Amino acid sequence: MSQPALVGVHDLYKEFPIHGGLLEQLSFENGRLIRKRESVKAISGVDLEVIKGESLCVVGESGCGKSTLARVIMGLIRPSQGEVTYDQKRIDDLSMGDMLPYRRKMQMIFQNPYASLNPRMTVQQTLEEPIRFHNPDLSNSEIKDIVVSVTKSVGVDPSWSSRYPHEFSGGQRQRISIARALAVDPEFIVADEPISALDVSIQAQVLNLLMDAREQRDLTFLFITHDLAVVEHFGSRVAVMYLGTLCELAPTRKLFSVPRHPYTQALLSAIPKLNQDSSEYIKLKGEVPTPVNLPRGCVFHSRCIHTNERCTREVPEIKVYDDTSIACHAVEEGRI
Amino acid sequence: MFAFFVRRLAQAALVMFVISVIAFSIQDNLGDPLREMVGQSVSEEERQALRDKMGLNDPFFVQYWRFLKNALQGDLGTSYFFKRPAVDVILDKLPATLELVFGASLIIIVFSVPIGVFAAINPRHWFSKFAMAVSTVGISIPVFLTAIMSIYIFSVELGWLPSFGRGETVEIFGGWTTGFLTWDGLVHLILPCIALSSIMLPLFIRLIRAEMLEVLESEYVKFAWAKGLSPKRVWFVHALKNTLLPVITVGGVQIGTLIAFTILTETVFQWPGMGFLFLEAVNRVDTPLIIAYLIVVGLIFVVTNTIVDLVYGLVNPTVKLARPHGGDG
Amino acid sequence: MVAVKWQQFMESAFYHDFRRDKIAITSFVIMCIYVVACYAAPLIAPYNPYDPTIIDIMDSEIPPMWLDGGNSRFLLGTDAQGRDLFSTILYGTRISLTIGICAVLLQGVLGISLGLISGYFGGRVDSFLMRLADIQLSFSTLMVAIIFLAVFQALFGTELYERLAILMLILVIGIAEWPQYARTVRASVLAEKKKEYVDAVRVVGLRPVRIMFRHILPNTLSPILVISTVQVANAIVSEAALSFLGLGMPVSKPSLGSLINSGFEFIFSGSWWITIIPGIVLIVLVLVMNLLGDFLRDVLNPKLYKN
Amino acid sequence: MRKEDLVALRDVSFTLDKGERLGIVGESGAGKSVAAFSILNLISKPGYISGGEIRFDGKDLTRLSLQEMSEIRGNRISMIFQDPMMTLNPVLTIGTQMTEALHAHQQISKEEARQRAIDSLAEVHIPSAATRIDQYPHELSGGMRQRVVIAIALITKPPLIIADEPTTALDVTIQAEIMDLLMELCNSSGVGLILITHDLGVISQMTERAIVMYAGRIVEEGDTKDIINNARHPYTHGLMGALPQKTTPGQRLNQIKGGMPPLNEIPKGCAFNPRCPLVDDICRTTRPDYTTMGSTRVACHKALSEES
Repeated sequence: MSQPALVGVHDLYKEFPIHGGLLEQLSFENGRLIRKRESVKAISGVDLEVIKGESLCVVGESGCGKSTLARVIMGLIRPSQGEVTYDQKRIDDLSMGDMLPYRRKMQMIFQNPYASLNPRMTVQQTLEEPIRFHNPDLSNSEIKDIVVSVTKSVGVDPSWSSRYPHEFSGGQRQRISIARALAVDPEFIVADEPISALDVSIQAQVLNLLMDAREQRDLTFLFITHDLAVVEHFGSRVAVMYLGTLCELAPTRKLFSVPRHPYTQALLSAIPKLNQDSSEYIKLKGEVPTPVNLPRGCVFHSRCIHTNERCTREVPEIKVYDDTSIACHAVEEGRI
Repeated sequence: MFAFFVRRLAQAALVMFVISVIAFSIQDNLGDPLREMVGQSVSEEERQALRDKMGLNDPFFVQYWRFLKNALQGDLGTSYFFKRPAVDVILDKLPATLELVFGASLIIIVFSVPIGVFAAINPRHWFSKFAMAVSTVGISIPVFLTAIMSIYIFSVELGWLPSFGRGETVEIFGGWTTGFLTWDGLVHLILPCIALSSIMLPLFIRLIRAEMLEVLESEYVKFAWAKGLSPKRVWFVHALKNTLLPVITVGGVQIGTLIAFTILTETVFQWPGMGFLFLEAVNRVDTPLIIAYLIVVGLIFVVTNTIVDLVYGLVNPTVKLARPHGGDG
Repeated sequence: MVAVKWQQFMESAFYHDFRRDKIAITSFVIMCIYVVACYAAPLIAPYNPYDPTIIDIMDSEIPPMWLDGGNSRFLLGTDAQGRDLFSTILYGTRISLTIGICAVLLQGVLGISLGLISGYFGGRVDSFLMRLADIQLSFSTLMVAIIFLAVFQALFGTELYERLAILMLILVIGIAEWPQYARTVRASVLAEKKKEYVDAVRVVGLRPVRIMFRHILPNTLSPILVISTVQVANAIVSEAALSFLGLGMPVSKPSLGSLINSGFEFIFSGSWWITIIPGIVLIVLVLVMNLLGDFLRDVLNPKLYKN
Repeated sequence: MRKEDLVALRDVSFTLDKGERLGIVGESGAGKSVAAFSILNLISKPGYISGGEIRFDGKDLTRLSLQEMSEIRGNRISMIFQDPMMTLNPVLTIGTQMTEALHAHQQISKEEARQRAIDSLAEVHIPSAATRIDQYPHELSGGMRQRVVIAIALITKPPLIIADEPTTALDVTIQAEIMDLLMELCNSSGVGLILITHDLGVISQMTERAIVMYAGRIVEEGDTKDIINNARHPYTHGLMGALPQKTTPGQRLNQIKGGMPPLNEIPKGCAFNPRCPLVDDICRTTRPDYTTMGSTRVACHKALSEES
């Protein structure tokens, strides 16, 4: 890690309580009154740094905590434990006012193009709002100019900006959503599954658009997705998550050529590939555990084919091998 | 199950507490017990002495506590008008009201489910359109107007059915008088029950139809068709149960409205039930009777709502009464 | 600006649907006739029912003019006190409608604020308010209103009560029905809050209050509009029921409900019109409002609160 | 056809041999699900089949009564739906939902039906099938539920299964398991399969023949291998180019401009013409007929030859 991190999360935990009020927590067991508190452990101890200029992809299946991670970094939810830094400064405990200077540097693109635009605001209003909010000194015509240039840059005709979102297709809405993020000229963008809700041919358009923006504006990306094919194409480094923990972090090419963590291996093998007759994938055992009752030890041990006694007991730590970080006892012990 | 009961019990206690506070403040402000007891001729000093003796000058909480203690023992005071314990007076009238509610509920259930289901299954059928049109008009006619119009048509103009009273009743176990066992009693029940059910019936027909239409569009019903099941099985096994779940909840809420409507119905038909009694008590400022009515009605709400919740929990497998929370679902 | 908005409205799917729906058009027209007729009552009505000097007891219980014994002076006949029924109904409808609309405004203000608070803050405030709403709903508006008005009447005597009747009815119906709005608003606030556009403006850094009023509230307007129509109808029915029980408007200043009440005893002697004609006027009013509510619900298709 | 009707499918015809696995690919709005649901006449109202015939085992399915159709559904042709969270009835046990399919089509005792259901659950690799059978759907995970759905589809041993996006709602590792299971069952019992999906990777792994649909029409049909490696229609070709797998990482993807037209705005001539890089005058006026090139049948005036 020669360069300093632009964004970092350190020892991050996030739990969502699911027990209701006091009464829901109580239950009778063996004649005794017991109070149980349960929570979804969305993130359990993640360390991650995004280097300036890179595109870090976070992949994982549903419930692995990748979207929660994105939201914690953006300050939409507060972590239960741990911290988030931007430019080496802690930002997760800032007040709304103190957070403002960071708000214009960090922007977010969302998954669902049908929900991410306010249906009662025109495109013009949607795009003007963040610009005006962060640049109160600009005149109306200056703001309009910015809106025109940013709509052009995402390939939407500026003359359509007096229309409402429902008059646009899903792909166009996603472009507008990207325009809104770019409007305040950020340096860091969190993209939470920005193309998963789109059709294949539209996915390509939006992905190309994001790559153009990355080049032209020198953006740093945290790209959240479940689609490994997109990761291989877009990311410079990849972080694989499973049940709220980080399994493996490696440069993209390396991860795809030599996956080391057993979960990464299984995940890569499961992608349906063109021109491959039989599905030669690594079969995982058992069921995915719930994030409410995490397994002891390594969270992956109940499904892993390399599990030994230590895995069921001890949580593996992240170890660095060359440029790859892996949390796995089997790799550490040289069993894989 | 435990959490369910505790929660239910706590809620019931809360509701009854609120009602008792309301009832007590009514008693505190409405009507002077001394006036009823001693009349006008007693001097102010004697009155004060009596007030002290009766605890009427005690702090609010002491008085409330006394009220609560008496209430828990079933003593809500003596009706000024009937000169009998208010609870007894109310309980005498309870069967009449409950039979009215029972008859109306019977009409609602017996007609709303088949009509609602039929209208959902055959939306283009003439009968469905007719039923929906009648329902829309039906929910727009206030209960007391239905009552008045039915009296005008069936009693005044046609002279087929009686227009007031319970008719002949017989006493069955423990002093419960019923009109269901005599011809005269049944005839007297017809119009009031129809009037009482007149606004709920269309409401439930519309509700059941809407819910059923939604369920029929669901993926699992499509899947049931794809399995090649008979229409009967798809409609009555797959769709109906899912339709009725939300209807049960609404039903629980509507019981309150139904009881409120008994006041209207009983007034129009001079039905000797609790609602009629309550209005008379209001006009006579018979405080103990007003309070007794409040508390009895509150108890009825609490009990029926608990039953509805229990039934819902038993019918819906995704609600776990046995465990406090939903697990991994 | 207004012209542009009007143009947009004329081109909107909403107006398009409205024009194709004969029932909706008819209901709307009848509704307009009601509103105009009753608020212009002093101009339209041949008599002033509040003026005791022009009422002659000799004119009582005259049937409508098309019946035997009808009198061309009284289009719909007269009531038991000899008032012209047509005029009395016009004035009565005005009272009913005014109470209905004002009560719904009160419900709306109370319910929308409480619903916004509940949906936005969540947590304990939310569970407390919603539990309260549940309990109040299960008691039903009518019950709460009856008990409250009955106690009030017993407490302050009939005379004071009659003077304050309009105000009391508005207050009671307005307060007793707040849960309807609160639950609807809360449900749509919760649904909107989950949507990504709210996260998007939070990422921009907007203040919660601005997000609430500028972004979330406008998106909860459709359900509010839908229930408002039905709520006015319900409020009018509640008012009529209370007046019918003698807990509402006095006979000297009757609403539709008290008119029906005052005529009830006369149907046994054959003077049905004193009760039935105001009854039909009430039914038609409530029916067209319910039909408009149905139309709005079908067209705007909002996710309304369901239990 | 009635006035003001929207046409979701136009002139779609294809055949399927016994035991064959056919894939139908397309983006949303292409009409692939409508095509599949039409086979069993399960299109949502007010949709209807305005013309054409669907022959199965020599019978025209469009002419059957509801009664006769019920005998085909779930018995001769079964379906698997997209979202296992929505497909199973929440208030009925797994067992009820399995045995009712048997009872609907066969004279069978309750005990025997239950045993068949347990066997069937075991066949789709559900552990402790005998206890699972008395559970409700909400007690199972998404992957498990989809297995149950497959078990229901197969319990009557039908010769054909129609699977509508059976893995779209599932995670990658679960998707792999479900696809594997489907393949295994097809191979072992010789069941035919119509697989509807938007995922070209899934089509490539699962099927022998594939149909590409665009705006309610079949644009290309042929051996899956040829479709994937040797697309003739510019749309198919563009779709392949849009896949990140087919492009060097970091390079721009080969994008098709614009988007699928809505049903009420389908262009004249070839529906793809506004988006097509090879568009010509004829494409704007005349709807292309099918031409056969090798194993494929393609509807394009400008169909690509082997080299391009």
